Amino acid sequence: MLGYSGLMRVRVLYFGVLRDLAGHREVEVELAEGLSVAEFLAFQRASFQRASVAEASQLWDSIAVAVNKEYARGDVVLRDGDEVALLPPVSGGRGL
Amino acid sequence: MLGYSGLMRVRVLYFGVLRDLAGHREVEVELAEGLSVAEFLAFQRASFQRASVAEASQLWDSIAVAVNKEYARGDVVLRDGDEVALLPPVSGGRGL
Amino acid sequence: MRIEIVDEAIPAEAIVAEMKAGADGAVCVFDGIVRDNTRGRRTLHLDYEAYREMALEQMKGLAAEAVTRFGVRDVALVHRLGRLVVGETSVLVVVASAHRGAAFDACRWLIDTLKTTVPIWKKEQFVDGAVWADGEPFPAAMAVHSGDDLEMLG
Amino acid sequence: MRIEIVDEAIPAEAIVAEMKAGADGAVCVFDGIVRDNTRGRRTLHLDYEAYREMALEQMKGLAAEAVTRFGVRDVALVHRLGRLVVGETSVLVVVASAHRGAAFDACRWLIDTLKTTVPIWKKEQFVDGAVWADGEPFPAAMAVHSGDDLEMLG
Repeated sequence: MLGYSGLMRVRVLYFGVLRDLAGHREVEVELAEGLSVAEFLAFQRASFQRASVAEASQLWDSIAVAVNKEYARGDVVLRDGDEVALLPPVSGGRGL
Repeated sequence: MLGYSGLMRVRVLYFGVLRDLAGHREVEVELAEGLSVAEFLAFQRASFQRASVAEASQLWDSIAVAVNKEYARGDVVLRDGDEVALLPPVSGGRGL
Repeated sequence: MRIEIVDEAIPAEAIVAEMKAGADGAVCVFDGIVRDNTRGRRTLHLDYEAYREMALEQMKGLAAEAVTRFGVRDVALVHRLGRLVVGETSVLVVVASAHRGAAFDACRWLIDTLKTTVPIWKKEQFVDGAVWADGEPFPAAMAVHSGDDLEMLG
Repeated sequence: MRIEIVDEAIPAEAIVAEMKAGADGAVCVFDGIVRDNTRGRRTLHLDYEAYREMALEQMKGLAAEAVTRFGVRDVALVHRLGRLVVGETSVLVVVASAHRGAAFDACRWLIDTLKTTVPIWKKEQFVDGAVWADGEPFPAAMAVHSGDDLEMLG
């Protein structure tokens, strides 16, 4: 993270099992500018593990991230004001 | 047909385009005992052609025969009192 | 299982409603309706006719086979006969199952198989004439001639 | 196209009825209902939640893609959120088309794709506890990491 020039604020949304683990659905955080989605996800994972609320690594490997309501690749760079959502594998519908 | 010992009566049913061609849905006919479904079908085809109501041979090649309400192979032998139906390719349902 | 051939409008909503049970996670419905055209030719109405007793037996056989083959819980199969106008339902297939894959597979197999094996025919009345709709060829199991028969007749 | 996320009962019959038009020969309906068990464990109710705005956009995208990809005439896609009890409809997919093959294919593609890409989750309340239902893995296009990403992070 060395060398980043400043901070940005992003809104983080948790859904499904992650909302239960986080204890809330939404939080605003300050992050270093230039952070990518993949880096952000790694930090989230680490912070859940520090708080001892980590689930199996299988869950974290299968999470998708949406930036401003669209699925985002790991190399997407976050910007100030973004809404970033952590999405466990979805299970809508019925009749699997 | 030589050598058959007697006659039997069968009821013949026509459906779909065959009913229109025959001009009726049902007829009772006397046939030689021991006639098979394949032989019966060949006679029917010939009699339609004699009456100049034959459709393309494609229709006749694609007809199925039911004996007493069950699909019958050509080698099935007809018996007195049978109900024999000539079935053009079916077109029930909707949404082809 | 509700297997019927009827002469009046098919009560689709009631049939679907009565099919659902607690063990079901999926209901797949196929509703075959009279289209306003066939290959661009404008349809006025359709007249469906059947070899009625045989058609009903065939439909019962298909429903039973669908349950065995796909492991679905219940099936409804209802076909209407007589004159139908554009927008009316000629055939309704409903499959209820714990899982959706089996429900879709059974529903599609039922309508596909019905259309080639159940003795029902339709005459299409167009603005400019009427024709018996072409059917698809019978499956080998329903045909008069197997390969052997043809050789015998040769 | 009727694409909705609702908090009350889905009016399935009205939606199916309003979908039919003269050019249609086939309507395929998938009705996903709350089953009384999951792998034998008895279900009391399900709680569905969504990333609502994103889910609705995803559903609109799927419906539009279904029309393009399968050439069907119209699509309805309605998902319910909140607490649902056994027998209630959680999702309704309706496809109207001139021909049945396209209607079946589009209907199945819609429910299969919805289940892996639309951000909706469900918590199952059993007699002996509650769990978030396992989802299927995201398709590659929605995943954070492509193969390249993983190597970069390595």
